[in-house]
Amino acid sequence: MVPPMDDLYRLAPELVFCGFGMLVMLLEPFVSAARKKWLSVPALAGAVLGLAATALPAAHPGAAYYGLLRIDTFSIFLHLIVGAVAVLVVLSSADYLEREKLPPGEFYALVLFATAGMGIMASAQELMTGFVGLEISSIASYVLAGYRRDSPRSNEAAMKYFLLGSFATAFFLYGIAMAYGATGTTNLESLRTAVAQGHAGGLLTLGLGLMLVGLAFKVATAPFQVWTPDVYEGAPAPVTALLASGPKAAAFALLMRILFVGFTASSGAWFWVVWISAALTMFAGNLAALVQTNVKRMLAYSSIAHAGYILVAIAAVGTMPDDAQSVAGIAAVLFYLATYVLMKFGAFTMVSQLGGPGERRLEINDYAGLSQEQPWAAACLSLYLLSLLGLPVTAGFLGKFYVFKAAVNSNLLWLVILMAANSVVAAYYYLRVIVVMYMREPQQEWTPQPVPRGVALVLLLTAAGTLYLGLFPGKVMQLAIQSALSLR
Amino acid sequence: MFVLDYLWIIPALPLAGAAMLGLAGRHWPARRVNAVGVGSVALAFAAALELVREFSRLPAAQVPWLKTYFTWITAGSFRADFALQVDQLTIVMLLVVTGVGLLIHIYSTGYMAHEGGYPRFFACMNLFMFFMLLLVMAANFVLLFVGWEGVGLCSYLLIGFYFLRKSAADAGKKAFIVNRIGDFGFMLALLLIFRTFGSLDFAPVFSGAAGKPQATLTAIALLLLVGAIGKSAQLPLYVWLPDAMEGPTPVSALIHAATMVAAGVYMVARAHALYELAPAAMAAVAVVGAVTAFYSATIGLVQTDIKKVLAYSTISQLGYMFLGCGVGAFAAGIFHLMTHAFFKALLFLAAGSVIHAMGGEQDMRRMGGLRKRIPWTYWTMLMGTLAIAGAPGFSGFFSKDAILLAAADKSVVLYVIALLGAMLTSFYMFRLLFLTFHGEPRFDEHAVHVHESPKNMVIPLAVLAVLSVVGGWAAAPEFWGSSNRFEHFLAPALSSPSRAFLAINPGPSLTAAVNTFREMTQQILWEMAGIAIAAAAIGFLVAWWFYIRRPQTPERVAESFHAPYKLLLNKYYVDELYDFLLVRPTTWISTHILWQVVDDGAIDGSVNGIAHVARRFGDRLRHTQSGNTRSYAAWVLVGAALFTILLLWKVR
Amino acid sequence: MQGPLLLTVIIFLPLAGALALLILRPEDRVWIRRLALTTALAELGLSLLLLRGFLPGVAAYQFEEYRSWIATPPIHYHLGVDGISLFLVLLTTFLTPLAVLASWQSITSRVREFFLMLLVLETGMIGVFLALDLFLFFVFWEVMLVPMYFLIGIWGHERRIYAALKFVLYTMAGSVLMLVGILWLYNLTGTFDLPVMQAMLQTSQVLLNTRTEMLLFGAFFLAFAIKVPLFPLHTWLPDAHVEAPTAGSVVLAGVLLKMGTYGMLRFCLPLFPEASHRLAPYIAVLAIIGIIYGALVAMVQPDLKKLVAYSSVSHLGFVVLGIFAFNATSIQGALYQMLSHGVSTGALFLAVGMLYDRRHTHLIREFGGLATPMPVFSALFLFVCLSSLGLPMLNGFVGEFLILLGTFQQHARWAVWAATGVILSAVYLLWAYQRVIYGDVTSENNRALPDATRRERVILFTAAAVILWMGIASPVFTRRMEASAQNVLKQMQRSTAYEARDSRGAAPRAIQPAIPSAGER
Amino acid sequence: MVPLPYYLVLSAILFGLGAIGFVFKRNVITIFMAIELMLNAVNLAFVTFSRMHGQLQGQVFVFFVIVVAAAEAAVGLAIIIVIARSRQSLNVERVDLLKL
Amino acid sequence: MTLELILFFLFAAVAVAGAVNLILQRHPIHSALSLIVVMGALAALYLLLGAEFIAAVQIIVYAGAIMVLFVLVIMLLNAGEEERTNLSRMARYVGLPLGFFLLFELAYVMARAAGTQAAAPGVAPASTRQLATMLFREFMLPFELTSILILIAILGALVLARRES
Repeated sequence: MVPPMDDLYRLAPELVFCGFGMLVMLLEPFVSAARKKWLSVPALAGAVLGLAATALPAAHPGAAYYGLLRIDTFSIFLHLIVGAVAVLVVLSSADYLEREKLPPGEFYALVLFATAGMGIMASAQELMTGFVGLEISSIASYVLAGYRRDSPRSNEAAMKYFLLGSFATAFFLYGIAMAYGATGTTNLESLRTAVAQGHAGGLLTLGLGLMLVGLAFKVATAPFQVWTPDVYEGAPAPVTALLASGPKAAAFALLMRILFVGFTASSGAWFWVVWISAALTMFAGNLAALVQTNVKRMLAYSSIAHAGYILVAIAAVGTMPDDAQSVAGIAAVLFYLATYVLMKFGAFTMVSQLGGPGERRLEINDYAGLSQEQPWAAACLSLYLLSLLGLPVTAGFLGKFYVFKAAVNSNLLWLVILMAANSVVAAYYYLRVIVVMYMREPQQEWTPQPVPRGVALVLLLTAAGTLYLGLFPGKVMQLAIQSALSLR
Repeated sequence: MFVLDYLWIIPALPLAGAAMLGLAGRHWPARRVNAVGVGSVALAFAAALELVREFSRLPAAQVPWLKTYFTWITAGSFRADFALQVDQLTIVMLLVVTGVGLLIHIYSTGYMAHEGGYPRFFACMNLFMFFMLLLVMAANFVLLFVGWEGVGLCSYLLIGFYFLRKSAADAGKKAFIVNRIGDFGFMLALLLIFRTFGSLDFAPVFSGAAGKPQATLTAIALLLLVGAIGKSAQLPLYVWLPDAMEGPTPVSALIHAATMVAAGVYMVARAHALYELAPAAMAAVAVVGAVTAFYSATIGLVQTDIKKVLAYSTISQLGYMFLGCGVGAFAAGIFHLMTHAFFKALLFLAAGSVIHAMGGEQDMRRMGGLRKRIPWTYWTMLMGTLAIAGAPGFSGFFSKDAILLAAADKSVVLYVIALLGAMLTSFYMFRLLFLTFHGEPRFDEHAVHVHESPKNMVIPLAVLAVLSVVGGWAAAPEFWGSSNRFEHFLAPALSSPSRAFLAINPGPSLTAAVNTFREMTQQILWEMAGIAIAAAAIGFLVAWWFYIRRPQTPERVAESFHAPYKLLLNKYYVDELYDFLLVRPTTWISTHILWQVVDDGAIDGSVNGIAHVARRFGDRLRHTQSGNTRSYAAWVLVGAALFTILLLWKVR
Repeated sequence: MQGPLLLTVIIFLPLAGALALLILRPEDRVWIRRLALTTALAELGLSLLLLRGFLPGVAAYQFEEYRSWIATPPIHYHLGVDGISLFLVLLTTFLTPLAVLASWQSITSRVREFFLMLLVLETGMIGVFLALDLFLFFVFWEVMLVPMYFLIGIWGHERRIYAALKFVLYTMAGSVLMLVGILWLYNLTGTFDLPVMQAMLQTSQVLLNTRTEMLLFGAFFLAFAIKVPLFPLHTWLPDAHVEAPTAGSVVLAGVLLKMGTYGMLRFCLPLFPEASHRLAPYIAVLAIIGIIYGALVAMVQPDLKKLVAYSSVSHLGFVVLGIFAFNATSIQGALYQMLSHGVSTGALFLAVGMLYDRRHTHLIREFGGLATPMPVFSALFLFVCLSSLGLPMLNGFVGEFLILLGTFQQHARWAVWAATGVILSAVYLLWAYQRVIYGDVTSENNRALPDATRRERVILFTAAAVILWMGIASPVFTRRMEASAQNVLKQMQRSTAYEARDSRGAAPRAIQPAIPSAGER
Repeated sequence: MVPLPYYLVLSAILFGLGAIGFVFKRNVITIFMAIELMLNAVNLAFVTFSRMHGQLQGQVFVFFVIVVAAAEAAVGLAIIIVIARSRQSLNVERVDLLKL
Repeated sequence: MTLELILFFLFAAVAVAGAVNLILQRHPIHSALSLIVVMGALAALYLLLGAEFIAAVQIIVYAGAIMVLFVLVIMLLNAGEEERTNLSRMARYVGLPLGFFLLFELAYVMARAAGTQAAAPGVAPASTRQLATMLFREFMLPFELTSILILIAILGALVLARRES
């Protein structure tokens, strides 16, 4: 019954995350209220070690736990992303929790558990395992979204997220059930052969459709994006940063595994779903973001739009899933995820920092004259925004570049044009924030919040990462390509 | 051979003067300004004289004398050098420009002595001299164009010299812009020449003209004519010249009488090789000239501003020059150019002297009886008037007669028009003289302190008066017993390869015609000279009758012919017509259609419209975000339905 | 210093200067200005080295640098200069010190950031002209937007935000499509390297069918046409110019607009000759409309800056016309016009900026009779106007004339229409000049305006000197452009296979990459 | 012997009713119950398929689904309690601070 | 018609009726009771399908634990009758029709697809032992993960629902 040692190595990051999560939980009762903030130390240690532990599975690639997991470069890549997100969340939230007087112990534990769930999603090679991982991260997210109990908005975010998330989960599960019913297996490798034999018919297709519904909900693509703005707005800012980055990346990982491993053969069917969804998502995100006045909400819409861009790359793979060319598309998705996480996390952290106590300053107009009051903050936020906008020298540009490249490679001319049009629309609202920060005079007195060290470090890391990936994408892209190759 | 070798020195002298005055002259005392401003022109004149000396020793084979200095523009197959050339035509022009120019500069030291911006004035004048010299010495069309535009610029600057007066600034602008319209034609001519000949140098163009299709040559010639019309203020682009009188009087004399406005005539003469091969263009030149000569003379009849009369007179005289060129008598045209430079400069300077004496008054209705007060001015002006009116023996007589003869040879109609014009010329010039100098003073003796001009103004007047009187004898035709040295001198420059071609193979009929003409001439020529003299005399007599004998006549005539009088007084309403037909519609369309409708409305409107639609869409989308969880669930169902339908449909 | 790094140094020196500015405290305005000026002048000096080392008569790229940058897809840091880009770089380095000087007093808030942006902008602009890798080119092309956006948006006038946004959005709309075009080309050729790509297309190693070529041409051309700006894509320009601070307008008009025409010359013509030929008539019509339309609208503008802005539309119309006449003369004329427009219009904006510094308005009706209080300024302003309206012996004439001359050889009718612009430019410039400078002093505010200061005289005299020099010594420039201009035409020749394919009418579908992108294996 | 598709159709009907219930009900708790109904439908499907394939996997999955349902119930009801406390209402339509 | 079939239809009818009642009842407690009925009916159907263990778990965990929790919360919150607001036109005019559409679509596909798949009746009903083996061998990982899930649930419920201190 005891699994082989190698399997444990392959599970090392999750073990570390869960272990430290429990450790934080256990320590919590023994720490006096005044010292609760020091709980961030073990939490940070957990996150960092968990991230570092990625080295172990990296050294032991292969299937684990009876094929339920598959450790390959793909999963390593995503582990790096979600691990990094965990580190960033812990760093950025320490002072936030203290400021908002929220219990830190449970928070860290939930973050670490959720990260473990995401890790599972990244390596799951079987649907049910993936589902459990998804649920771990989701349920933790529901709680985190409502973590500010005294805030009606936070409550509401939690409720909406929970209800709709569970709704979507049901669809996902039903999809698994149908796939299982049609083929008798939930293992993606086996599914692949079953699908390739083509005897599955409507049941399997419908199953795929329902699974797509569930995952599309998690990655917030149209028309399932509706929850995103509300939840992102209502959730505590560090949680929003988390929600927008980690779970999304993990859900995309699961989605990719299902589509590219399990359902390659039926790409002709799902290609159009992805295509239409990509188009809808880009427009839904960007057009609605145009008219937002709340920064957090605007960023939420923007992350919807970004999910749409990622779908473009997935659609690009969908035109030729078996072709070697598709590697470029998968790599583009992965690279995009990396860049997206960096810039989005940075942006949300900055918003959280600028929001001040109780997150009161969230309107775009509150940022008027920020460049004079806090030049570095303004510069930093501008960097993220420009990166989100896709301007060269930032990571966002290269992310978009690779997506464009994949789409052009697959001859998705219309999708490319739609994406191009969307980039321009997006430019408007990103620039509008910069306008307010740099080109308007301050409207009210405001005392700049001191930037806590953790937040400062997060900002530094994300900004540096954004620039690094913008200038020298080579190494990360190399890894992304290997990941893509490892998927097949 | 100094000047021939260093041809550039002639234009460079005034340029140096202009540069010094322009950059540093602001703080100089007047004497130093005079020294530089007049000195540079004097040196240029001296150099021109030396050039004549050297040129006269040049073997005929070396004419035109060409000097290439540096490549100015080169690109692709195109190449324009900074190259100067000298031939007989250039010599004539050089002497006129530097000589008359020098006199006017000297005159200006007196006339402008009390004006603000004195150094600026001389800087511009010197600059003008530079460009004018460049124009007449250029060895290719591009450099000619440089001078052409350059003189236009200086004209602009000098017309607007009194820039505080809006009318002056307007006039300057108008001059430049109307000239630009002409230049548009000139520019197109250059383009067409280059396309046809592959070069813009004079030599290859003129020598290569013979073989080219006539239509092309006609087109080139007509386009050049457009340029010439603009510069020389011919119909229909003459409108700027009367307004140009807003400039200081020496400017009017130099630029708008003697030199610049004659550039069009010079250019036509220079390009005679092209014109001669394009008879239609020649005819156009002649018609434009004749009509303008008559037309502007009629306007001159009723003008009351002393300078305006002279301005219309200038337009009219330029018309004669065009007529001369148009009927093939290029030498006569150039001859008239020269004599006109003398007497018109004289008239303007004298008029300036009058104005100076009257303390700035230009309206002849408020003058009169000045003969005794300013005798020098009166006598010199009389010489000029006699010259322009065509009194026998005066310079204008010979040159105008040459043109009339040539015109008669081609077309009776043109001849008659020109003759009528000559009669009108005589009338309005004597009218000017009588109104100004004769009769009773019509000004307030106490307010105006009439005084004779200083020596530096009078001496140029005297010199020019002498030239106006005797200048014609240089080209007195053979039947007067003279040898018409002028025409012979110019012959090499104004004979073209094409004409040489004709001369070598004269058909028998042509020779016969020439011979019969020779026999007939003596008689006819005398008769025609008599007719011209009679015309001038009639003009004089009518003027005498109107303004000396019966001074009330003009008013009566004006009343009985009210409509025509008004028409003339208002210059045929041409300015108003242009304003109504061109200026207003253009500004209106530009403002209300192009700017407001097309730019702000259509283009910006559609761009902003797209943005607006996007925002509207965004707002719609935003409202789907009702905050109601049930709606969100409905959206999930929408998505589920969409996905499953798409998938199932695709699988089938 | 003619080592292999010269171009890199030229590109990044301003950036280094910009970063150095960050060391200074924001209060040290004097030192900030001095440092900025020093950087800009050093940059000018460096670029003159470039001029000295440049071999005329050579069509190939010179001072080439070639380094690997990104492995997948293969992207290189490839720089080089030829007769087309050489003078545009010089134009940039020439105008930047002037822009710095022009901002000496007029920028009072956030001085450090201002000069920082200006220097970053310079880096971006020079990078655009020197990049020979399409990716690199695009990077510079886009990066440059940011500082310009801030320059307009922060230091601009009342409607600066609208103008800045409009500027960026217009430009981005074009450039995103260009990015797609670049990627498509990469897809077909497997390289981002311009010379390699060019060679592959020219030797028909890669065939583009007509539809593909037209689409690609469109993707590139649209981006460039917006930048130029070609009618009817020009409406961002007046707004951007009016609202930008003087230095911004100078750089915008002087250099940024040239990027559009530079792009056409560098990419559209050599890469897509057939499409260029097919679409040339339509483009020429637009260019001519732009010439006339720009001039007419300029004529009736009540705002000096807007007038100059519309005049740019008109002048750049000439450039586009010259390029699409496909004639060595006209192309050189276009190049020359690019330079002279940069200098003249830059100088015009500088002059207008000086007026603005005094009166804080650009409205013509607020001025009048300035010749009395400001004689020196008036004279120099006139000089600049004359250069802009194409007076012979000044710079504007050479370019315009060569363009018309070259165009006339191929398409007489185009040239005739375009030549009307010559008349109109005189109309609007002189009319404006008259209203501003001549007449009585109409407003009491203007009576005691100080004449040009020493700094301003330095600026205007420098500009005037260059204007005159360019007007007289044009071969200094054209000799160095000649080979490259000819080369563009040569590059437009395709090998016989290409033409044979044309005559058949049918082309192999070449959308699928002829050469799989090697880097992804 | 009951044909297995009967079970499947029943499962589909229950799932559909759950979905309808979600959009139809206003009370948060009832809506959550609708979700539970859907999960039950999933379970029925799993069990049926398990039977169909003669495998046990399906039943194992049911086990997981039940655990997930339980976990969701715990968290969900906690959230509902919080909402009820802060809003004094269980009507989802009244919980719409976050919108637009 | 076999007894089995009769039983199936009986429990199926009960389940569907319970589900419909769940939707139609206005008071949450009635809905909860209806849901318990559904669950009971399903447990019976599991027995029919030969999944005894699942049937037991269904009753114990689902009907027993989870639903009790529901009822408890309903009591705790003193939830009254449902307020039938109609603020969402989207749900009414799009959501409900699509819900029915989905129902029929799923049922249709299920009926057809399963029909093609030859059922394997008569396979020996799974023993609980086999189930346990599978759960603790092949599916050990997810099983362990569910423990984390429970932990999170506890933690979450604790954090969210505890009274303010």
